[in-house]
Amino acid sequence: MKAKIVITPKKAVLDPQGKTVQTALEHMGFTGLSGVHVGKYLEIELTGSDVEAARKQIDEACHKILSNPVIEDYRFEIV
Amino acid sequence: MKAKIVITPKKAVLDPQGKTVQTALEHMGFTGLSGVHVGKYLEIELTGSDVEAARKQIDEACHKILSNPVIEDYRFEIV
Amino acid sequence: MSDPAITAELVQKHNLTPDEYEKVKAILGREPSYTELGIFSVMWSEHCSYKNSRPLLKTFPTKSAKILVGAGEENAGIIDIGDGLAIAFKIESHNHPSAVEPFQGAATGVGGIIRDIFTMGARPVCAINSLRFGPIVTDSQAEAGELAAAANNRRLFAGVVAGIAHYGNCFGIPTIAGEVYFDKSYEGNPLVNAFCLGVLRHEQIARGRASGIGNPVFYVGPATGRDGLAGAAFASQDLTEESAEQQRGAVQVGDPFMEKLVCEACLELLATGAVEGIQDMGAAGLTCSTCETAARAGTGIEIELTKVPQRAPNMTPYEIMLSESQERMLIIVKQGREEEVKRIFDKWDLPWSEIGRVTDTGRMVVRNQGSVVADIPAKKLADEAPIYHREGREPAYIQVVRSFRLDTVPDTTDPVSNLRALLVWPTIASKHWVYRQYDHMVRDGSVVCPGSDAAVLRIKEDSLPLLSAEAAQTAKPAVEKLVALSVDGNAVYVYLDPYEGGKIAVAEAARNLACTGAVPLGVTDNLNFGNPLKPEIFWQLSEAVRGLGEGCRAFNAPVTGGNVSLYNQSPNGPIDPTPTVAMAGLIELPDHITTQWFKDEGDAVLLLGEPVDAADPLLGLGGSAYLQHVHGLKTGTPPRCDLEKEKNLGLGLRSLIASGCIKSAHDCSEGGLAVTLAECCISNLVARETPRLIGAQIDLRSMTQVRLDALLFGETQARVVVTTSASDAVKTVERAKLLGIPVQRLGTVGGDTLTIKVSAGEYGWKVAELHDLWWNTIPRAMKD
Amino acid sequence: MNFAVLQFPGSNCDQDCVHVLRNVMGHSARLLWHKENSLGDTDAVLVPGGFSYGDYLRTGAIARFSPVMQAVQAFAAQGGPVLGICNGFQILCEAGLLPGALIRNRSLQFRCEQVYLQTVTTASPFTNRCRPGQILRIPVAHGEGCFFADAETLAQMKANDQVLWRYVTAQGEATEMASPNGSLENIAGVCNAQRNVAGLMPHPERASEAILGGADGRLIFESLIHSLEEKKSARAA
Ligand SMILES: Nc1ncnc2c1ncn2[C@@H]1O[C@H](COP(=O)(O)OP(=O)(O)O)[C@@H](O)[C@H]1O
Ligand SMILES: [Mg+2]
Repeated sequence: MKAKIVITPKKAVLDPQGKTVQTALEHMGFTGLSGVHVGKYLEIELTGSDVEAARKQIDEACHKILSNPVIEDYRFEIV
Repeated sequence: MKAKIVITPKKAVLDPQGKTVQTALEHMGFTGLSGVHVGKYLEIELTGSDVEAARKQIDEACHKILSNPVIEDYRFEIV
Repeated sequence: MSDPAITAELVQKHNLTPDEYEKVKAILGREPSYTELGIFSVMWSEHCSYKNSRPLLKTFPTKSAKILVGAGEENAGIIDIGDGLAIAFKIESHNHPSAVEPFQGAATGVGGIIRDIFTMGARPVCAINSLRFGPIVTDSQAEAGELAAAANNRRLFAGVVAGIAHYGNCFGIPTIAGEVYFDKSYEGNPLVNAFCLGVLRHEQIARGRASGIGNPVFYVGPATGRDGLAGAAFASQDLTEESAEQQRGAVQVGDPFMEKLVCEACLELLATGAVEGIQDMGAAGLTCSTCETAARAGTGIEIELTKVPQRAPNMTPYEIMLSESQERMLIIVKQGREEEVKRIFDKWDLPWSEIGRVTDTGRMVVRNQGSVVADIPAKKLADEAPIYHREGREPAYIQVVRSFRLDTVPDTTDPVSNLRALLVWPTIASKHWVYRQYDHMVRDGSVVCPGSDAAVLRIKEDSLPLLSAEAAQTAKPAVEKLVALSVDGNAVYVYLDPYEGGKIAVAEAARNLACTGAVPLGVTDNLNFGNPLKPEIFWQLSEAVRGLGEGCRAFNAPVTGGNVSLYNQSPNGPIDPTPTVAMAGLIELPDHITTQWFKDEGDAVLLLGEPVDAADPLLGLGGSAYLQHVHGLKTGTPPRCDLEKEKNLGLGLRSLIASGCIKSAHDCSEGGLAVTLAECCISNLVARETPRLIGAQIDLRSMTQVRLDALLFGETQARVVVTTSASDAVKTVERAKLLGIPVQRLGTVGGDTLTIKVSAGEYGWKVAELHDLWWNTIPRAMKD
Repeated sequence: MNFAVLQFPGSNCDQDCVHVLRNVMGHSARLLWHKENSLGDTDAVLVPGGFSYGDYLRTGAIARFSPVMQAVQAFAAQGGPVLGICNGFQILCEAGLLPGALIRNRSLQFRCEQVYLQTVTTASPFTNRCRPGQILRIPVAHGEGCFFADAETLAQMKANDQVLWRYVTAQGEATEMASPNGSLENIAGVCNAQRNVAGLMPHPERASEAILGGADGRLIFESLIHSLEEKKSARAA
């Protein structure tokens, strides 16, 4: 089993990285961009097979240490 | 439209962040982890509606600037 | 979407008392609008108005012939350093933001203080910081609660340090000194005080004034979001349809890259002479910068909010005025020279917008789509905040600690373990885990890096702000200068005796400067205290301020500005009263630069100052690291601070240094003589993982009259350990005596052990072992 | 000689390089803004340290697309010497002018400290004034200086003698402890196959004056100046 986790800056929070990447892409001639957000991606390989248990565990991990709930949101799937 | 891009370190490349996250999770009592990999996630909002054109553009952006082929792989979807 | 009605409850939520609200109405001659209520609320907060502390701050010495811009006049004070050059410096706290989000809280603290400096027209050239956290290690019997608390303290510590590193490193400013203390009283309420120093030519001083009726007002820097709203005004109404999180306002996120560009662009713009006034948007953002610039100039200012770049959708006037989005500046431009602003900000790819004009009405007028949402007399808003003369009362604990007697504690029988125990106390252990994360060398000026008593920075031509092309042609090359910096503040002393503790904070900073060969120039201080409405806390504050002021007078180091952070309380109670003192000084010649570590085998070790203050009933052990850490006692009266003696010591030490015979100088502070000697043996770092260790043989047998613990670990003030070459020793002792400084020879540098002989016997430590304990304590606690 | 020191938004060691080249080495050096299309009259290019574009996305990733970098590519292709320091090294790797990539330090932390560097080869315009194996004491200051290249690239680099500097102990051993970042084989700096482009993570410009604690870094600038002078006199002859 694998957990795929995406952590993104909260919408209301400044995302200087996203802004800078957007400007750079535009300078390079990419058009039609209305926003760029840069976040983190984590893949966690799990040895167990109980999807529900894994879901609970990963949710806790995301909340407690993988993301910073003050400025970030997270979402994940177990595959 | 939106492009969701995942950039991950190549297998041969050291992933100290992945190792550190794994250790931290284990310290906290999480069990059954056989590997953790940390990469980047980008979300690009696009104003256009031509999915094929977007796909080409994003692929080029990933190849040219968003990832570094020496150390990273990328994949993306347009939604 | 309409503004909420102004109710008593809403007024209270804005932290305005009924009396203050009456005053608002009197100033306006009517009820305030919702936006106006928000504006008064932030401008009259303690943070912006100093309403509880201003009467005390007035007692600080703030004048000297060298002061070019004095305390409170502008965003930072400025001191002349000769040859047409000057330094601007200031310290500021970011305690509460760092408790909520340590990384971003600390980062934006650094960003804020850097802006205060380049707002003055100075180029920021170095940063320092003063930090306090709860304990990061626990003893072996710690309970679950303590373990969890320590883990949280480590998280805060790691986050704050990483945040300071992130902002300073990316901006490209060397962080060259600082201090870190760990104490239970900061659990839940860490302190993050950030300092920045900049340099400029006298004629380059910029002002935060909206002068010149009709001059356009520019907003430069990134767009405004709902950042920091919660902190500023506690808005809790259903303002918009946005998510709850957006209404609460977002945590401020720093963008050091943006700040670097804004700084370079502002300095380039200032060089053109097109700027009439400039001010950063710090706390209370657009509100504070508009009303203060108008108030200083005695003018009015009018702005249109639709012209303000906005990051979030549907922002209300209230939100735009109160937002604390980072890296923004307000610039008043000389009419007709707008194009220069546009050209330079375009060059740096920075957003700019012309948002208003200077008027002759004396009013701050804010429009939204043409209609007036706030109209307030600027001077009254900025300068006429209520002032409170609070009542002070000596806290009950003072009697208890004052009655502590030393004979209730047996003298030490095991100095060998005591010294080891002190070196692994995180407050005393090496802080390289912290400063190796800071770029402390960028800009090629760091002559003494972190790790010695005070840092030394070389100021050279390229440290200065740009000149205009014409001015550059006639300007003389800048004379190189050496600036020394230290920040100090032992809060336990202040807790035990705020007056004495306040004096010591200044004296220690001055002593650290003297050890590097520097003469004090000026001070900026940060007053971190609990809730001033409690008479006991106010007493701590007023007594500490009295001590600080006296200290500054003694060293002829006026206070050029500072910051007050009150309400530092966690559910466990107030923090220990923590005034931090950052002092800047000048070193006359490169030859005078002195570091703290022992240099060569055979050098003579001397002590300047009395070994023990015999007139102190606690012999320097009150409030000492030894009593705290070895005996678990935070009590007694702190060591006495005799400012005359301290001043004399500084003068004498500098004169010995100038005569060329001093090879190292290290002041005695936490941990006393034994820790000082150990640090002299182990603190010379040549390269990564490559210390240069050297032992010393010390003989204290002539000092028989005093307890061993007091002799080795007492913290008697006004002491410095110096070394000279063997052949200079006698001469140096004589000179010191002539200068009126008590002096004695303690021993000789050399070997691979530190040995101390006392009448009771001889104690020895392998310097390699001492180094390991001292060097690795914090890395081990932080597990890396 | 005429040196061009590139200046990107976020560069912050640009002035330091100019200072050392001008005031310490006594040559002429000027800043070149990233929007410039041409290098003008330039004998060598320095790509300085800092945080170009905030190091956002990846260090050096955005800067390499600056107009001035097109000119640097052409200059390098003609054999013009280019030296990248710290962020400059990262930019040159991103631009493909140097092999490999620089990733996050193994400690995950920024490191600012003095390190020892061993001169692996003196056969380059950047090391020719050093003794073979000479150990230099020079500071590093970076968060992403861990050098990586795949096995094949590394083998090729070694076969071509492209590794210029390695992190070592004071005694010259390339131990794990000696490296501030966990670099592959302790690599601190490399050059291209043509040997005219080099990059290193340590900052020689911070180690060129005794008052800053050491002047070992001068050897790197002296080497570069020496090879430029040789080239000039060869051309004159
Ligand atoms: N937070 C910090 N940032 C930078 N340097 C620090 C920090 N904390 C401590 N240092 C450095 O470590 C050394 C020892 O600090 P400290 O024990 O407070 O010295 P002292 O007792 O002489 O004032 C000093 O050079 C100081 O500048
Ligand atoms: Mg000291």
